Amino acid sequence: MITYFKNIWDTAATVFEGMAITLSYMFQKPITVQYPDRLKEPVPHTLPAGYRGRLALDAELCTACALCQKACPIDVIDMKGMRTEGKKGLTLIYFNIYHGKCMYCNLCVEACPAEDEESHQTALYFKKDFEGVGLKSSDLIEQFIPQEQAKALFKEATDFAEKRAKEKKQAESAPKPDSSLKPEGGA
Amino acid sequence: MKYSIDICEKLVQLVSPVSAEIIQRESKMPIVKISAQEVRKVIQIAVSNPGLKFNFLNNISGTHLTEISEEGDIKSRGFALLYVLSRSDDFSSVVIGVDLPDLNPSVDSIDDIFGSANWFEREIYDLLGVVFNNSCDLRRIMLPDDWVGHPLRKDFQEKSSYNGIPTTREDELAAVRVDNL
Amino acid sequence: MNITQEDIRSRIEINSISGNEIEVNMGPHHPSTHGVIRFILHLDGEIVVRATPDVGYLHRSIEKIAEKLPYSAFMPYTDRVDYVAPVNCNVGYALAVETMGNLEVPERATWLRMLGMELTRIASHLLGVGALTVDLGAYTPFVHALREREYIFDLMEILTGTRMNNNYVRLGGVCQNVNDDFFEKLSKYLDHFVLFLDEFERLIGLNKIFIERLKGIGVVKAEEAIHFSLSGPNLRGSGVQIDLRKTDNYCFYDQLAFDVVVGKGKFGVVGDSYDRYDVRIEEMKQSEKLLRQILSKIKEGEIQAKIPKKLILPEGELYHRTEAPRGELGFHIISDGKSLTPYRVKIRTGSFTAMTTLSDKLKGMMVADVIAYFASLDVVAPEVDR
Amino acid sequence: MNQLAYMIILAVIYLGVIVVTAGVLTVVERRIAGRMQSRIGPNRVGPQGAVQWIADALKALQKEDIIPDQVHPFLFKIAPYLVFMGVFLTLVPIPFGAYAFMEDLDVGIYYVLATASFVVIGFMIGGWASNNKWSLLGGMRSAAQMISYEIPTALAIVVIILMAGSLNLNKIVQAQGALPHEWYIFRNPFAFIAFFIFFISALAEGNRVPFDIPEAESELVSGYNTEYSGIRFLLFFLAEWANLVVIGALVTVLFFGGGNLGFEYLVQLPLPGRDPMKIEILGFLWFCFKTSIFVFIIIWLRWTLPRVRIDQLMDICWKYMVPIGFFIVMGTVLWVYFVPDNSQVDFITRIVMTAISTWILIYFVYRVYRNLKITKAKIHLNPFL
Repeated sequence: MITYFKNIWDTAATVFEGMAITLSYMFQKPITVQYPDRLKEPVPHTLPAGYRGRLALDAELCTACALCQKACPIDVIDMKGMRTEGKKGLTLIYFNIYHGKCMYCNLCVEACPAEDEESHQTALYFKKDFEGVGLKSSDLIEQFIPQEQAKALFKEATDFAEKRAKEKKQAESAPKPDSSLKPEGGA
Repeated sequence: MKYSIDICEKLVQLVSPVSAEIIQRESKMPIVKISAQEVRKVIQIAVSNPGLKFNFLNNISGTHLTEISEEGDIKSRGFALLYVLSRSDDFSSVVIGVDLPDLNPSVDSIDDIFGSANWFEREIYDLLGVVFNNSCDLRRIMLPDDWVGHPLRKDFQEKSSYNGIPTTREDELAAVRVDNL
Repeated sequence: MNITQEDIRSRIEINSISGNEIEVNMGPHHPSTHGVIRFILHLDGEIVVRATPDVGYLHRSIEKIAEKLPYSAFMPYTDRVDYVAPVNCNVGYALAVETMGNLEVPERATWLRMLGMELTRIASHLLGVGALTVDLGAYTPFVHALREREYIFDLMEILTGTRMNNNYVRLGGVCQNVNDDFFEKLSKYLDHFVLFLDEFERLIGLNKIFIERLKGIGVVKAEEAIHFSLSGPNLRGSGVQIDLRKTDNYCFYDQLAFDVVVGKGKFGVVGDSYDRYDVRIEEMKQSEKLLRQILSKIKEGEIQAKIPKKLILPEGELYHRTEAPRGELGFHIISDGKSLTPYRVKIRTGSFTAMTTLSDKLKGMMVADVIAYFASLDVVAPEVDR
Repeated sequence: MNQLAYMIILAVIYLGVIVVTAGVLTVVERRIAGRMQSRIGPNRVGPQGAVQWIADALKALQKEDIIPDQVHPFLFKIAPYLVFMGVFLTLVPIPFGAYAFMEDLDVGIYYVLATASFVVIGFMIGGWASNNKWSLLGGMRSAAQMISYEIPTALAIVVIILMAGSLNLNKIVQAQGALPHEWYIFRNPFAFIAFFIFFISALAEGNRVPFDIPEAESELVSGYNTEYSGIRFLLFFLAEWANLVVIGALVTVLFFGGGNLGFEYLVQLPLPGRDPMKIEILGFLWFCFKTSIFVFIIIWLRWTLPRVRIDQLMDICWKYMVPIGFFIVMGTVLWVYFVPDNSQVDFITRIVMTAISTWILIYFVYRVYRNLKITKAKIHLNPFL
């Protein structure tokens, strides 16, 4: 019999307490923010330093070493560096990132060796753009070297490669006459 | 970690008629290797023997053992099962390893000793194709029932489509790559 | 007295009930299966006569992918093994590889890892407890729990760089350092969190209807819990005092003082659904204490040890286990000593074994209890299917 | 003939008013729910979200009205109308000021109880006809729940009839005074308990949490209205919110002396062929204020409590509500017999009951303030965000 009234009393007391708590929330400021237009400060300012927003490339800094392409587990980065005329080392022909597949795991940014002196920002870095939206699915593939420039560079690089291949072939096909000359030159 | 070599020694003595030898002695996880027929008996002893009392089944994991044959392709040479048991008081553990032959590997099921063994065994059956004799309910757990083949085998060839659904996505990046323009 | 589940089950045994059952599909698109899990229920009116869980809808074959990726490239996949507690899975995998290849980890990196783990444990328990209340119909406590989780995500954003799937741990350390104002923000949040927990208890934890809905539902006694190899809060809810942070003391857990919380049968029997809920609430309090001690002990220092670019682990295999929010998370790694990629990685998760109890425990329950019991186990679909 | 015309015009006006109030109530509920969950709720469509409900209604109207096959065509279509009719009919005898607008029925209370059972038929038909196992379960549950909760409602109403001496709602309102101690709730301790019995069982009739088992989202997906879409689902939806108004109105009329201000500011509308329609302006506003308090309490309960299981629901009804119901009926019989109206003892009990209730209210406000203090929250009183 006691538990009968105890149940009633418990229910009443706990419901009473629960309702007091929910009513107290009516007098507090809601924490949600009216996102697109009624903001105190634009969202990128509130993001912390290491925020992984959207991959971006500083094309001048990049040395086309393809370490990022190897580091990415799911082949999001597609780039190519080739030898071109009059430039030591590799020049960047094209650099495409498929943002639709990127999982923001930060492995590529850590693999990138090229670093800007004063801003300590690597060539490949994460922007503070947290929306990461595109209108069409083709928007999701970002080409950091524009298509035409990439094509021109590619043609130039392939010509240079053929030219060097022809020179090397000449060097092997007629080695004897050259070597006789070389000893005098070499002394 | 709570593996120790003397627990393995104690288990080997208590199971003495059964031939059990300890491999990977000096590494962090010594394994008691037994043959496929005595799995049930050894685990029964490990659980019930007052000196051992390993009554908590942590994990059963299966692996497909292969070797590279002369002409370089993968030749399977069998399967390996690994039972990890621990005591429910101080949670120290012992690891029992079993090697199974390559053709229709099978071992006795222990789902009446441990309640959770059935799901571990079903997963190994589903993904590796190891048959567990007189198991209470052995059917595929992850894959649809009409799936052919066992994916976790090293020589598993993935078909291009399953019931008309292509299993590979065309590479969007290739369309934009400069080389093939 | 009202009918207990036992005598309903006895009546089912002598199948006086069965015969006019309806077969109902609960899932895979069901509002309270926490992800994509399906139950084929045979109901007789409200009472479940037979329940067969059907999983595999979220099977991404993580273990097959692991055989193709080098050790460090597999780390982002461990985030997705249990996407509610990513840092715990990262650390589990990293510790397994590090103990196998005996790579040493600088001290500050281990402290940062433990900080990330305990913060994610609170966030994961908040979701587990919140989802339990919303499955019983109380929508407001769920939203409050998620609000607290948002605060934790803001902290994780500063610590790791992203809110979820943070891929924070690297083999031999962590990926980015953190400065001191993060620690002030964290301690300020912890003061607020303690007040929130007390209010959450008063709002829903002690609510009579909530207690009635969970008291004595799905009782898992201690031997049954061991028989079904439950782990984590589910095991401790049944009264078994096992916490891998105490028994295996990986990282620096032996330097910290915290006690293992065990179900005490406060309102019903030891091991019922209310106990599992209560253990999760207490564990959040323990994690909060742990975080305060970590804050006091963390010192400046290196955060990433030098590890070889082309890491090849010595031949052999190892099963390493850590305490994830949903139970024992075990990584069984086999390496053949020659190739850059592991030969085989088997992941043992807490939810996988929690699912094994269902087909036995659901018999004789009412539909509403099926939801309450399943939510109290805090099973998450990605962990079951991997 | 023109009396029928007047009836139809009055009915159309009534329908419009009820649909608008039900619509506005959906927005009010979502705003209150938002603030209780520390978020904002709809405030974009129209000033502070006032026109949100029209947007929802238009969205629902232009949605395709799917009728799944193998569904019983006639019953499937008729179910929502039955439910809406059940809710809408109960408003006829209710005095929205001191006098009922529509019809001054002498059997007011029994009429209300009778029409409330239409809703039960509607839910069951809806559940069974939509050929879906989940909705069948939802329909069965709603049948069990609503039929068994009509008995405690009836018992609580018997207590009021004993005190008022008449079934006519107008007379009940006029029998209570304007000041709180003259209301029926404080008339005697049994009536105080009768209020709680009536309020809880009315919640169960209206399928509101903690008794919203028929369309329990987390268990039965959405109970009886799973297969409905478009205008049909809208009718179920409106019936639920109109039911809020009905419960609020009934509670204020029976227990809190709805619309009775002690003085009358009467406007007579001559109606051919029947006595003129009496509209009490101030009384109407006072009635609406009290009803809105109870509607707020019902909404507030929904966002605080979890759901009860079906067998606990039956336990509450048959083991707690019905026995207590019989006890308070017996108590009121003895009370009314031994304690004549406005005698010395009667006056003292009323004052004591009012004092106790106000003390409980003050203690409640203190609890709210204490919770704000404990969680160190910033007070923010401006409701418009």
